[in-house]
Amino acid sequence: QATTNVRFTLDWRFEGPSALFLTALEKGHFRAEGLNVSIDAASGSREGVTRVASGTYDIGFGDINSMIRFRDENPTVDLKANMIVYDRPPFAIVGRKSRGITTDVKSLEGKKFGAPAPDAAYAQWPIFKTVNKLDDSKMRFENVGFPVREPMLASGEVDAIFGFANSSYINLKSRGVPENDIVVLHMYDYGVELYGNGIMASPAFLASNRAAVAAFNRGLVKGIRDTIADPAAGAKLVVARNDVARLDTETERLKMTIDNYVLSPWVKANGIGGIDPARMATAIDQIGLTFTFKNKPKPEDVFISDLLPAAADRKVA
Amino acid sequence: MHRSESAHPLRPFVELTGVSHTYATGGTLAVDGLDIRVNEGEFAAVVGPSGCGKSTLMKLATGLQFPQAGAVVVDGQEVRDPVKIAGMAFQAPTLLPWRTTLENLMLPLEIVEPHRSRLRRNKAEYVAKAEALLESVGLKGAGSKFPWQLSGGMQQRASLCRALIHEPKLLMLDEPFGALDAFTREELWCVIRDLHARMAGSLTVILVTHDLREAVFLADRIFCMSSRPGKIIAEREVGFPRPRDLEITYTPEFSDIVHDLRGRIAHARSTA
Amino acid sequence: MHRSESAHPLRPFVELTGVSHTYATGGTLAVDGLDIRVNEGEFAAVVGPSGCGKSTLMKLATGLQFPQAGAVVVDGQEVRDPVKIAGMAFQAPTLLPWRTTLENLMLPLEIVEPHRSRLRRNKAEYVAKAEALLESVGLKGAGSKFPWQLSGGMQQRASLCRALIHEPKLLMLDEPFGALDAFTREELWCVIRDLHARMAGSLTVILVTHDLREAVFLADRIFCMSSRPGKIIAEREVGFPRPRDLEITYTPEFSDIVHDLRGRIAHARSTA
Amino acid sequence: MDALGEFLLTSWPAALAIGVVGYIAWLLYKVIGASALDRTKLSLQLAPLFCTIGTFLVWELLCKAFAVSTFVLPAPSDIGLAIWQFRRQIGFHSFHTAWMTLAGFGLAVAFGIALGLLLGASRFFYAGFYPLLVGFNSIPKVAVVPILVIWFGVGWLPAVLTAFMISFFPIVVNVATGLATIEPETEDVLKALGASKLQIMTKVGIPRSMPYFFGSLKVAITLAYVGSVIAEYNASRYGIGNLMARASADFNVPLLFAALIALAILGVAMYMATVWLENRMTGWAQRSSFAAT
Amino acid sequence: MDALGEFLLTSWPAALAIGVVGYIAWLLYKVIGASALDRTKLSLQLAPLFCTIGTFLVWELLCKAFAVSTFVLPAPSDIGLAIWQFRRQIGFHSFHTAWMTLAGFGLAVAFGIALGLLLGASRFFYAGFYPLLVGFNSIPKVAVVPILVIWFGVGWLPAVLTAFMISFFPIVVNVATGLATIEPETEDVLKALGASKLQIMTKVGIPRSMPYFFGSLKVAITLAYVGSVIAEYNASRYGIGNLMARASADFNVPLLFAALIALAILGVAMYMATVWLENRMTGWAQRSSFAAT
Ligand SMILES: Nc1ncnc2c1ncn2[C@@H]1O[C@H](COP(=O)(O)OP(=O)(O)OP(=O)(O)O)[C@@H](O)[C@H]1O
Ligand SMILES: Nc1ncnc2c1ncn2[C@@H]1O[C@H](COP(=O)(O)OP(=O)(O)OP(=O)(O)O)[C@@H](O)[C@H]1O
Ligand SMILES: [Mg+2]
Ligand SMILES: [Mg+2]
Repeated sequence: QATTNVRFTLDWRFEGPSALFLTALEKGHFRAEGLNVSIDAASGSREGVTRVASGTYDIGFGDINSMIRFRDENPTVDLKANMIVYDRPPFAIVGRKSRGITTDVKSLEGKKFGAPAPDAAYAQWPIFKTVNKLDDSKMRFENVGFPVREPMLASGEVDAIFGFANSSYINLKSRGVPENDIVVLHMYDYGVELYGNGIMASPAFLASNRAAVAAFNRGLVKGIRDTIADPAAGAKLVVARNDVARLDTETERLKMTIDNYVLSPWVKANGIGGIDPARMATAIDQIGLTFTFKNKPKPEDVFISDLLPAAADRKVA
Repeated sequence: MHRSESAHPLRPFVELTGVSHTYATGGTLAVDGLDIRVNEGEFAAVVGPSGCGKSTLMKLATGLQFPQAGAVVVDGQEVRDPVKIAGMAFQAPTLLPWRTTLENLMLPLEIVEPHRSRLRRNKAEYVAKAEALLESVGLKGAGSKFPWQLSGGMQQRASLCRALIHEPKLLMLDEPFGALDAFTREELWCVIRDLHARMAGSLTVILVTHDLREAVFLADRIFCMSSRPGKIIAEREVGFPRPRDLEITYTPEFSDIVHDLRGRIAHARSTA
Repeated sequence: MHRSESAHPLRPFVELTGVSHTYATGGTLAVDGLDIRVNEGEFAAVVGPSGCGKSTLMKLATGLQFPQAGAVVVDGQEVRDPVKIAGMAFQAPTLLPWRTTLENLMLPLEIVEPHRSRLRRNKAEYVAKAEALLESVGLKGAGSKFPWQLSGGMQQRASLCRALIHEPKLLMLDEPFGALDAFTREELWCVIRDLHARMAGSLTVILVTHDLREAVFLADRIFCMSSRPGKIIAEREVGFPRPRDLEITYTPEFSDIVHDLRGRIAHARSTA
Repeated sequence: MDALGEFLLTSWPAALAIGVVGYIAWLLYKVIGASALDRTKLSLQLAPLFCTIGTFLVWELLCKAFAVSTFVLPAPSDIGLAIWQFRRQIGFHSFHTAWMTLAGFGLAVAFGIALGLLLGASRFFYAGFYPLLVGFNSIPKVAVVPILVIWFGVGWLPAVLTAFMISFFPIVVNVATGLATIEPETEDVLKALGASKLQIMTKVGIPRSMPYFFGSLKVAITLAYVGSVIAEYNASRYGIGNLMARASADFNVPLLFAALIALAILGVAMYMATVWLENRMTGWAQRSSFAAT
Repeated sequence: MDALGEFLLTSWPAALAIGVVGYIAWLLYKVIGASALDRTKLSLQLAPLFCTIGTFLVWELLCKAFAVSTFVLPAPSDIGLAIWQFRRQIGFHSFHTAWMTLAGFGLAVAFGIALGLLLGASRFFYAGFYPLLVGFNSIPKVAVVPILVIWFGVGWLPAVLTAFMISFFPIVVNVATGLATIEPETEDVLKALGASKLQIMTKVGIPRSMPYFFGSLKVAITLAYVGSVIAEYNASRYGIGNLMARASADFNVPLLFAALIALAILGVAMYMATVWLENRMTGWAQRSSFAAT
């Protein structure tokens, strides 16, 4: 059986969550599917989108919502997702109880936020505020760089920050903020129906190697299943790739990712990878709150469902 | 005439006709209506007060400056680019500070044909030649020094050597002995005289000098220039037979010529 | 003696005793065991072949170089820093290219007291003085030009003016007339002579020159130096009464002294 | 004032284009009656315009020929559209960035000259601190921005300080090199007058190193822009850097490039001011046939 | 070979420390029997070490005095610990970065000299392309990295190219300035021999602008490190930049600073090589009392 070379790009660096892919690779699930996969890191979930769109990488892992916006900005590139990995998005608002933030959204009013301009979580604020009917005229949003976001929350210069729940939480904890002082508002708990990250193939690769994409998805599902079964083993693979990472931290990060984003109730019920077209339609509507679509897509425009393994094979838990 | 021993006919080699020049950076006329004709193989001297345009004349004749009016013809060709057949000793020594004295001397050999193409293969020969030249001006052993390690007069002598090394057909010397004591200076007169004699009519020399005795001893023809803007106010041939000995500088005929020139210049100064 | 008209006693002003010097950058001895004594108010001349160490002597006397052996005493003090009472005309004109000629002339006034503190308030007066000085050396109107717009001789004259403008007590002139024609040169001799006379014994001058006539005409005392390493081989006083007229250069006594010096140098050369 | 500001904000690209076209027309008009020498001069004046336009044309053609998608490298026409569309924002933020940069650059010039002179004046200082300076400069300033934000908060200070930190080093190096390469003969002129070290510095050292200094300014000014932009990207509500951050968050690559072009225009404007000053101040040194003016 | 590499990877900080201490001991030993003049020279040699150590001490004390948290600014002792703990990674990635930087720097030197000479040689080129170059340089190179990644993928090429792009400009500027400030009197020497423009360039232009060139190298080498690091940060599997990216993603601030210190050491090493070359090649120009050597 001839092997197909696949250049795969992650959404981020080699950290806990990348165990999902590394496990599939190291355990030979891709090889068994006749794929020769190489995995590269990236520096943001949007980068995964452009890298695949330009054809520099064949398959990539990236933010579905960014991909939908990207499609709208670049109508000539027919980029579609073909598997959802994070059924729920990692976008969150992380605050401190001591600064008056509670799990009640009304507690956010009049507060000061650390909100990096390029941050994907902050980008969803229009959805969050519309859905929760918040008035943000009295809130202040400071454009702070990523490296200082958590330190500024820790030092009390801001009351809450936008960010990805898992990394912000771990970072705050390591800065000495007591665990019970950290309040994480997962946006998915507050009416934000967006999907998280998924697998997308470059249009050219998809056209010529459709079968390989399906094979990739099959291998990946197996890898995810293995990772869920033994997160610690997955984290070890990460640490092998990232010589400065710490095993315990990465294991924790991986577990949080699996628990919060991958293994949503819907995934537990329906298996990993697919979409609920109705939810996707809502998600697209919500994306429309953050910017004006030139050409609003339908769920089938952004997601290819027929490259996934059979539903029975997609059960992971 | 004294030129009868030359095998060449009297062909004009450097000819300036009605040349006027103003520097791009300076407002006033530097030279005005210069007329000069130096024949092939001749030794010409130019004297004149400071600032009258002698150095400008040298630059015009070698194509380092181009006149606003008039024509400059060298070796039968109008000068439009720097001429390639000249060796020039500038008034300031202008040795390149990143080269040793010997390397400075070798510079023309790296540029002027046929030496340029021969240099690599015949390096040793050329170095020996340069060292011999240095020795002839009393700079034995100074070849390995950098220019700024030399005294003023030594730099000037090195610069003179640089003008000679590639055996040019036209030698332009701008006060080459200005920083030298009387004895060294007379020695170098003889060096130049012998060089000119050896080339037997194929070497044309134009020498700018402030020393009338130097001019009369060395030159066949002397041009006197007036103060700014520079013009030729007198031209005089010197008829002493060649080879000339330093002794002739003590003869009355020699002193007569010097006094005659002195008188003419003094006259021009007083009327100006 | 000719010094009798001076009001000052014969106090040594510049004194070099057994001075030897090797440049940090050059391997060989530049001067060796120099002994020189110039009295206050005296006009001394230094002659010698090219490269013998005359410029080195000037730098040692002004504290621009420090000897490896021997002592240099100026105005009763051993020289450990550049001396502050001297005006110096270097062998090369060394005018600062970013300043006009006039601004170059003003440079000492910006540094030397008491002019420095007076300069701002009396600017016009000082400018007038500088322009008068320029005119006295034949550079009227050249003040606004940059140094590189001047001819070699003009630069040298400007550099001479710069040495004079702050009326120093010690004047060090390193071949200040080397690039000048005979007439301009004689005019400047008279300028320097008159300056020295006007200061009546309070101005000490050391002049390096290659022209024996110049030395004899101007100086009270002449030092002859030998070739490398530089040593004093002869010292001679010149007894002509002051003020001296240019006419004395045509007297037989004058020629005798010149010939005497010539002979001494020639002798030293032949035995060396 | 407000009306003018408003006008500038809304129509600066048009004003710029009209200005350029007018300049070309004026030059061409002068060419008609000009002598041979003047033609060379005029073509020199036109050269930057033609080269710039030519570059953009080539860029446009390459983009079209290879059908490069806008998110990889937008064609100049796309960028032009984005400039027009976002002219208000670009104008406003450019103004902010220009201010931050100028402030940082001014600091860098003052500090750079002072430190360069100090390094030139004292061998101990030179030997002791040069390596530290070099080490500090090998560090990407983007790594320092977070510290500045933590110390000074989000605002103008990090941008000014980053512009300063990134741009002072070339000035220091060039001033020190300028001093080190002074001919001792020139120094001797001052020394012979009994000048103090400080006087030698001011009368010879500084003027002689001016050509070096101006060389470094051209580098420093471009670096200063880079500095304020990376700081704004990470820690500001205004400025081209902030605009870029938001454009890239929006996948608006043409706007990103429009911001970059605005930055380039700002850089060139400052550069031209520098050159004007250079020609006035170091004309004495620019006499070579290799000199451009 | 492998054993040596392994040894270096695991114990380079120790080797470095031993080297420094040994060097100090050797210098002090020499001081004992030395004359007055030699003492000045020796103290000059010790100055960089003392200044560096002094700076680190002050840093440490300030951190301790104000109880600055390691997340804001780790004290040198924390950084030292991180260096030791991650010495293998730092050593390995430093090596990679040094290679990328050297390659980019080499390209920049070649291209910078060529372009500088071209700008010096042709007025049209100068007038036409200088503004474009300035514009390009006002753009933060970090904005260009993503484009490079899209074209060339993640790997060594983006790092080399970024190092190149960021560092060639100072070289161009200084070489062009060097050429422009040549005294026409020096050029005349060559012209009078009928030398071609190219010969004037090689015999006078290039040697005369060497001091300017070396001045620019010191700036360029530090910029080249910055360039390869920002590229590695965004688009590489190896290198100090990549290490920094992972350290900051992991919020390991001491490691981040350890990487920065390693970078500074690399920068200083390359700088010293440059200075060594400079002293050999432009000693003729460094005769001033302001010159450090
Ligand atoms: N580069 C220049 N730029 C402007 N003006 C100049 C330049 N060189 C010379 N001049 C002017 O041209 C005139 C003639 O100068 P030139 O150097 O030819 O004189 P010269 O006869 O050689 O004098 P000297 O005997 O003093 O060397 C002078 O008035 C001088 O000021
Ligand atoms: N900066 C220097 N570095 C090294 N050696 C030098 C330096 N300046 C002069 N010398 C050497 O010192 C000796 C004396 O030089 P000096 O300049 O004093 O001679 P001089 O008598 O002034 O000669 P001239 O009449 O040619 O000017 C020479 O051999 C010269 O090579
Ligand atoms: Mg002249
Ligand atoms: Mg001398």
